[in-house]
Amino acid sequence: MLAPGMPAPDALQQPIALDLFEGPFDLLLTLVLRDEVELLELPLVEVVTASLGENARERWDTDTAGELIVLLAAMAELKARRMLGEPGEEEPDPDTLEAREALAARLVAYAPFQRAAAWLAAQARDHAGPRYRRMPLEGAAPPPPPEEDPGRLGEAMARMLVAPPAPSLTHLTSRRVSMPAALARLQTALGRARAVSFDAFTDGMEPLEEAIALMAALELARRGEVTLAQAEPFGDIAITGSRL
Amino acid sequence: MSLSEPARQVEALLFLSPEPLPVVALCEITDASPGAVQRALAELGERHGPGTGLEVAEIAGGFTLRTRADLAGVVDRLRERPPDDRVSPAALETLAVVAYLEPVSRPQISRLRGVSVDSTVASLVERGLLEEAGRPPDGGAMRYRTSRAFQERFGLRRAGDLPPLERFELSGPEAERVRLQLVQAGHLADDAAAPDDDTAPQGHAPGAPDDG
Amino acid sequence: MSLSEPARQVEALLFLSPEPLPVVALCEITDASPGAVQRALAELGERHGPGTGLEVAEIAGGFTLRTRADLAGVVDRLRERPPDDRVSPAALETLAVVAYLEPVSRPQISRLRGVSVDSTVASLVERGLLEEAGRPPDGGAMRYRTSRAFQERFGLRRAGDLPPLERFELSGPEAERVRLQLVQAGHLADDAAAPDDDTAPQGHAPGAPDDG
Repeated sequence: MLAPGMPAPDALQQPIALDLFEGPFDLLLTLVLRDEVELLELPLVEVVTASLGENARERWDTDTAGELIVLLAAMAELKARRMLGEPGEEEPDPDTLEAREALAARLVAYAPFQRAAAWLAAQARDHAGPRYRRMPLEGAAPPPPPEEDPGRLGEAMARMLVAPPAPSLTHLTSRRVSMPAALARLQTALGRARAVSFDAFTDGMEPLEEAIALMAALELARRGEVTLAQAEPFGDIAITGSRL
Repeated sequence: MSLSEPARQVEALLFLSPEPLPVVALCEITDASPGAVQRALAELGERHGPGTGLEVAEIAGGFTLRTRADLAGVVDRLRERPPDDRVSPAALETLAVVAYLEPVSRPQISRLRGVSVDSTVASLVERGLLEEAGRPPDGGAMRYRTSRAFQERFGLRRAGDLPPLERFELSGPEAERVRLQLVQAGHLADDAAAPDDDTAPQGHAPGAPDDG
Repeated sequence: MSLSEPARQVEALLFLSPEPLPVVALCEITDASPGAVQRALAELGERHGPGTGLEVAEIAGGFTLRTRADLAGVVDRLRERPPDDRVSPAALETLAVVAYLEPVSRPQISRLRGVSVDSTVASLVERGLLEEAGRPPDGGAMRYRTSRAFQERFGLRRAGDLPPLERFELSGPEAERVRLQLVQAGHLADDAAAPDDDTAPQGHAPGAPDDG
């Protein structure tokens, strides 16, 4: 990366184009929470592939990877609960609670700016009427502008040649996560057995892979290729192939 | 109606200047004291009242003469107005973040909004609502601030002419509601926005896709 | 003072129109009869009397609002104010990149600055501080160089008469090209530079944003 100002490519920042919604992932989540986009109609696989993509490794830094995982997991959980239709009166596990709290804290912290935006919108409406007379002054040419200090050029250039602090990549897993691969793996597993236990299927997986696997299962359910059944909230999910 | 001499001068200046003139500039040009300029502005405010076609406005860091809002329909027939360039909700939120935190870099805005702002910021710069504000002295990402066009468009008297941000903070119960919403989005509680309930043919039985 | 509605409309129109408006145009825009427009003009003539800073004038076949002749002195002083032609941070950076690396194309400037520079370059060309320097022999993007007006403005004796650079910390193939160019042009000492191989900055805790 050359320029200090060059924004780190950010998985969260990749706009996601979906039929239902075009925008960044976080905003999508916010909309879902506001019930402006129906969660059940969202093909999660598209969200995931659009977010992670093929170049996930290059796009990720620690911050965004962390955020993305938390958000994807939260979203997967929300969607899973809706699809499974569990009443879920019981207390969810601590990790879920934590992710949810983090998400809530973020939304709360950002809320003032959303309200400020609404205030700005009202201001714009209130001030839409007046028109300004923006005509250049006629007559003799103005005097030449003041002279500039050439030292400023050197300073400006020097600022651009300072290396941006390198983000540490030590916490990044080098494992590639591929939604299509997760789908294929699940389909293969279902080719061997009529039903697959989610817990067994994801045994030994990293949390991110597990989240992707869950989304793969949800995606297949959405396509009608499998049915999902969960005896109790946060219990094992039975994935059953629905083809003959 | 007769104006004082400073008011006549200030009127001519506000009429001609292509941009709003701050009081200090008016003082310089007219050789008058700030008090005299303020009195002149008050006289002009009275002269260009609601019964006229014009008004004196304090906007974007200075004073200016402009047409009254209710005449927009007529005066827009004079000039082809550019097709309504509405500001999208995403752009509005970005503008709000910059307005409160300026100067602020794209990574900082992104982190706060949790979404990409690269293309939004680029288009706001293109539209003249944001402008570059330089890099920090020790290098780093370019920072942005709101422009005079932004202040004009949103009726701000100057940069930072905004309600205190605290005014927009969520109250305790409101913050609690956000959390509850998150919980309810996951649990199909009775009063939550259960999508299609039992009226939908297949309900939300697992494996029943709703869009094939 | 209160004007009739047609007079308010005509006032706003005369105020905004860049050229004098004939009665027939005023009739068309306000949907009023010639008589009504004439009455409106009479009202306005009275409102903008000798005791004010403005007047309604009939020139070149139309009506216009203008400043009164006796205020020419103060108006001249407005004109003589140094124009708001400051070099913005964005412009300064772009000028610096071009000055040190000329001739250089917009994509190259963009890569170094980390932001799009299309509109900045265009406006600097318009202001006469940059000029086109042709395309490379093998085709490719138009390149730019600084102009004589730029050298005058910054007090440079000739192109390339620039403060020496001391640090160069960027890495990567593109950065290396930039570094070599700076060295060859004599802006950067050959040993000033090479970025610290792979012992790159280590001390940045993960998750610690760095552009705050």
